[in-house]
Amino acid sequence: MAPQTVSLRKALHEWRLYLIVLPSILFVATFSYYPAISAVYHSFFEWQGGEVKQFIQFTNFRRIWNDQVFWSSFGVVSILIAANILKMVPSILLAVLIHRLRSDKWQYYYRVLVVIPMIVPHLVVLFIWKFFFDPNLGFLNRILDATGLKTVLVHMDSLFGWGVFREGIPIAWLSTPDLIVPSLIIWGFPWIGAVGVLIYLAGLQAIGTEVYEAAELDGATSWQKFKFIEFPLIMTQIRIMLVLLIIGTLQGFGLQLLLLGDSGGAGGRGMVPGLWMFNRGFVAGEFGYACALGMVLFFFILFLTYINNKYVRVDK
Amino acid sequence: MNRDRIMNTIGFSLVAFCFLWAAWRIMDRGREAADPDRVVIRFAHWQLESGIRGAFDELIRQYEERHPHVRVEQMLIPERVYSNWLITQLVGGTAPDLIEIGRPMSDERMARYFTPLMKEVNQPNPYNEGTELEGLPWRDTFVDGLAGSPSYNPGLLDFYGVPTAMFTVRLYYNKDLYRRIAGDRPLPATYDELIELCDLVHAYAQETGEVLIPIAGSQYNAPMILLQLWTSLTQKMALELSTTYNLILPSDQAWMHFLKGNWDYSNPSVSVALTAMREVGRHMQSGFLSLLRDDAMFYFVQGRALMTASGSWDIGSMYAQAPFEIAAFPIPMPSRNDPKYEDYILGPLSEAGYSAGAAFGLVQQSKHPEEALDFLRFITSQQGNQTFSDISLWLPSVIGVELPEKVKPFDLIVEGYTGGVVPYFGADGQRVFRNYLHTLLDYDGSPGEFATIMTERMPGAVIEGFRLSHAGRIRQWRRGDSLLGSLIMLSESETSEELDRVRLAETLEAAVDQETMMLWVESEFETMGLSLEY
Amino acid sequence: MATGWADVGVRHASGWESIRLLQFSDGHTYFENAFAQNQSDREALFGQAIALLNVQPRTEGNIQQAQALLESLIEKNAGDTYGLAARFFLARVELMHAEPADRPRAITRLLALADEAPQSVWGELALLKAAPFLLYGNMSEEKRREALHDLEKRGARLTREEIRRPLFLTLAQACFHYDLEPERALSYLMAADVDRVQRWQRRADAYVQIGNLARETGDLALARTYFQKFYDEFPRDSRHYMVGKILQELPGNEEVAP
Amino acid sequence: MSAVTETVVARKKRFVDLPKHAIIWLVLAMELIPMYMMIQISGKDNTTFMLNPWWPVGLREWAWENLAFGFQLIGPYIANTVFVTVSITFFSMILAVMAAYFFARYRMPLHGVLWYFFLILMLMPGVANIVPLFMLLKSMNLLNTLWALIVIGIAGGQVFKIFVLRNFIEDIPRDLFEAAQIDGASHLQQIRHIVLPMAAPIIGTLAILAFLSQWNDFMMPLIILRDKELFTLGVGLIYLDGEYVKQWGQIMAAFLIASVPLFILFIFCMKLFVRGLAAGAVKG
Repeated sequence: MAPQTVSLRKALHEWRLYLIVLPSILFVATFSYYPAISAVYHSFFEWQGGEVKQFIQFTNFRRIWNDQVFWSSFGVVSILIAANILKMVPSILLAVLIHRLRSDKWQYYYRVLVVIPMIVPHLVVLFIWKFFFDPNLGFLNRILDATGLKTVLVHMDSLFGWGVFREGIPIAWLSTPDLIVPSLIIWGFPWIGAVGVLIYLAGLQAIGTEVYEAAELDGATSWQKFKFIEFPLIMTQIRIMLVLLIIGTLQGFGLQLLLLGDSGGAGGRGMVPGLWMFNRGFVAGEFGYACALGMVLFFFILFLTYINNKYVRVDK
Repeated sequence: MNRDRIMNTIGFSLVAFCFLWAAWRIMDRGREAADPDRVVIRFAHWQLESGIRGAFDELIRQYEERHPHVRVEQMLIPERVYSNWLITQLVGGTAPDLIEIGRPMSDERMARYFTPLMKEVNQPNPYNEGTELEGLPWRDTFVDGLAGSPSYNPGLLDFYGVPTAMFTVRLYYNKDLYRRIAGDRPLPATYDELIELCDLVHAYAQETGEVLIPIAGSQYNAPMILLQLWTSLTQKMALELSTTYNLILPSDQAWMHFLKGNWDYSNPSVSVALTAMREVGRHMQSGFLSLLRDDAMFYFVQGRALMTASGSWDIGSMYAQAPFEIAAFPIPMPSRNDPKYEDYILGPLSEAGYSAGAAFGLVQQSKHPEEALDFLRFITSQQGNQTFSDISLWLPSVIGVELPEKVKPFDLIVEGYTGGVVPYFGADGQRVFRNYLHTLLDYDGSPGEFATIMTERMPGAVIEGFRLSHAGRIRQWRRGDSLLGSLIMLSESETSEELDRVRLAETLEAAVDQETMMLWVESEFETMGLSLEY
Repeated sequence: MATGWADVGVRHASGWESIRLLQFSDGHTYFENAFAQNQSDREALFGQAIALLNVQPRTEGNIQQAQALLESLIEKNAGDTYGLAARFFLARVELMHAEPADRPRAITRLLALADEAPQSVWGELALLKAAPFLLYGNMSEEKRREALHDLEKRGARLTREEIRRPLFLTLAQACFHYDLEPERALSYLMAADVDRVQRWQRRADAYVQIGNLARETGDLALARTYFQKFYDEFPRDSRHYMVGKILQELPGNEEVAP
Repeated sequence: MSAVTETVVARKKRFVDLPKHAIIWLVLAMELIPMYMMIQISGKDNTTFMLNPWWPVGLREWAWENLAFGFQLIGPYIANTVFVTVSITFFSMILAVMAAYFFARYRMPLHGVLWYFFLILMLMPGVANIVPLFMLLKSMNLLNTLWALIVIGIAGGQVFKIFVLRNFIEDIPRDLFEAAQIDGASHLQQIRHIVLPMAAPIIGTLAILAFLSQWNDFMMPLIILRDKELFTLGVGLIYLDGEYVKQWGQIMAAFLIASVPLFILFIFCMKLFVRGLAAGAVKG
């Protein structure tokens, strides 16, 4: 239930409550806000990261207005956001499946198994995925060849005229413009976010076993069980993950930088706002302009979360 | 219930125990006081290859033997985080005494944190006694005379680094595989012979059914070959375009000619270069543009590729990793007396102008500058650099150092010509070039398709490049005014020496190029009706 | 041994040294304190203004304050070295630092200073720094030649080689950038090389340029001397081998390096 | 139910779940490939690895020297990492729970302002460079100390934890709190006796996530720490990433050793967070 509103008079009496939130605010204000504010400050400067800075008011922001690469990068990132939203489904399904298991023992073992992949450092995961996409030795091309899917793709290619899949030529996933966004989407198959699964499981935890028995009595199918019992309960968790996902995808560029390099890969198809900020800062050396790009991106995300809070109201 | 209770207590106590053990370990370490009378020098660099670490360890051992009261500590920082690490150590005042320089750093920061070495480099290096370099000023004992960057900083008109190595690029090849494929056929000396060799590899692969490719490429080392083809095949074009009679066409003048239409992507030498680039690209594994440096290395070391391009910095790693015999030879370029190419190419690219690298700067905040400098003199003495080169298998930076057998093919090519045009200008030019290289090198790509896209997209990127460099020149010029004022007053004060007068003269001469270039770009843009403002 | 240009003792060498090492805020504070101790110390005032041009972050306020300081120097005594220096830097501020820059006015100020104080270092510098603006920009070729001729005359009268040499290098650059006849560029380069170009990169360029220009204008002996000079002094230049080849092909070659 | 029918029902119940188990195992198998690769590669040197990258090597040819190399390289750093990671996880959870309680339970004046104070930080893009943070640490002369890492770790993780915890605390039935208030429990006691047990699953999850992200972090330690004895695991591991012809066997072995402590703690702590407290609260 929503927090209990407290009148000013009562608040004065309950001042000790502020002490509870104070330590967290202090830590965040000093060690997170201070560097963030320096980015806002520098977005009004022509600055190369060193001591030399030139106050240029809003020139950076005027330049952004006609920066084609930046605005077109929002197109790519919105496709990725849509795909990431769909990629939430496997995590939800896995959480529900684990939750519905009868034996608590197995539920516990699976919970541990879900977390284990998170122990493995990022470098190892990247190494595996690089092999996955490698045109000549890669796993993906081998599976496609072995399962005959390759010939299907080549056939469809000639049908629709994509001009991408060709007989006898290994598919260069990361250096053919049309295949870059699909590769970014395939990345991470089977798309299990251990964080998501754990948070959904924690949410499902609150459903007592008696609720399921009641549903089974009046013959609810598994889909109805999900629709009426499980889904409403984890709706808030899904909303949290949705917000985090949108922010993460909009700001993120680590994956693109590693797979495609700082210029966004063939045809610049992999260019996302975050990567353009990185390119302007660290490649072209225009740190002031990169900070300004960061500010525009920040207001864009703030606007999105504001809408999300306003219109995606979840009635409990 | 009690089984859970037990498991909980075990879990809880385990966490508590580890925490206490860790806390105790940290507390007691604090008590080990550092040995007061021994001088500790730290030096940091980003060359993590094992050969380099081993070479510096050996030099440290020898140095500590001769100076028992000094202890030297080598700090290795991965290249990926080096810039961040360096800035924060300098700003934080916790920087080691000697730091490898060479990564982009503003002149202001260099002047504030590093020590100018003008006086030191003009004195002889005591560790060169008994060699032919004895008595020579330290700077003249280096192959490049400390003339280039990062050793000499033209903005600050002073020396800020002492180099330990030179770097060149060659084609490594798998000797055993070469013998199997081409018997005792001589190594390819020209571009056409290289292509013939590649065809031989394909034929051999067909015959034996082995999965084999001629050249292992990646977005890191394929450009080493492709860009060299472009710069070689545009040599004559560059000389014709150059109006300054000094046999060189700087990149910004070359691309100003492009904007003015004096050359474009249909120019014969450009189309010949593009055709050659595509032809070589077809002999690399498909999709190589998306592969990283260690993918290509993996291909070659796994024996799936006959050759791969890389630098002299990789000799140690290559010999350590390759389970077969390897060697290297210069990347073959089109020959100057071949009718197909003689109108475009002058000859092999000269490496005489290369400057030495892996240079170390002395930090101002160092507590033991004298000892640090002495260590630097030791490792860049002829004998010190010889040890370094023998163990690390890197090209030496000091004159008279014997090249180990494996390093010989990487020796500098001095009999050569100046390069032609670079295929892009500025950060945006590089991005556009990289983004559309696939239209040249892909299976169904072609020089024509690449030329059309470049003609359409490159002008905008080049203009952006000129805007950025113009803003940079204005910043440089504004700084120059204060510098000029100070130099005149310094050359005027009683304590002024010859050095101040030399610096004043050099600044006035350097300003000529900056000012005339800036005004020339402005007037050219004006005549073309383009604006230099954003 | 002071060059004796500014004919006045310099007392704040360490302040100027920090400006030379681009530590502008340290330099500014140094001169500010020096001025605070002695209000009539014109050198301290001048130092403050020079540092202010580049104290970071650059703001319009700093630039205006620097202009005010320079103007106050001129009011007190326009004739002495600091007065002239102030006039020179005021023009420079108008040329490059102020927003918006007013180049025509700045150039007239520089030329006026060059005419009124031709002997002083600031007068000679004014001419040098005005030269590129008189030569570049879209003007008729005839007007450009006129400017070249005038600058050539005034350049010859400059007493300080550190200033005369860059002026002639500028004239040569203009000839190259606007494709004027090689003889003219050659004469300017020879005038610049009368007392050895200081920067080795610029010197290597000059020798090769003189060699090529001499070859084109038919003076083969001059071409050989300068190519040989380059060949002997710059073994580590990427053009070394090419120049060796040219020396071989030059007709009438006695015994020569390669 | 009598013993006999009980087993029949149990057996039937187990079969019903079989398809679920199958799907879960398939998905988990794919997710565990990296783990499998890490273990099997750590037993190979580069040449054997290149010949067969995918299938494990028999115990006889297992390259034990890789493990020895790994331990020798990062062994000394484990103590520092445990100290830093445990402190960060512990303190950041306490602060986050308290802050989330503040936002979830009451709408005090300034509630909106403070909430957006936290929310905005989450939206700030990461281009805010490291230098201002480093200058701050220098001014507090925290540089080259483990405390600097702890402080940044606590601040860094707050926003996400508060954002997630708030929703969970809002789900706790209000009457539990009112009952406690009637008995005169202070806010801290209410947190201790109601919030902790009720939101245990999510607190456990967030603690694990915090522990993990801190365990392998290398950027901050590398920049803040200078003396070798203070280095954490992340810094030790990054040195293996430098060479261009990578010794994958050694890298994987070092990562394996770095993950062992995590693995052990999981076996116990998972129990601690998931089963213990949760069971109590729901039944009680």
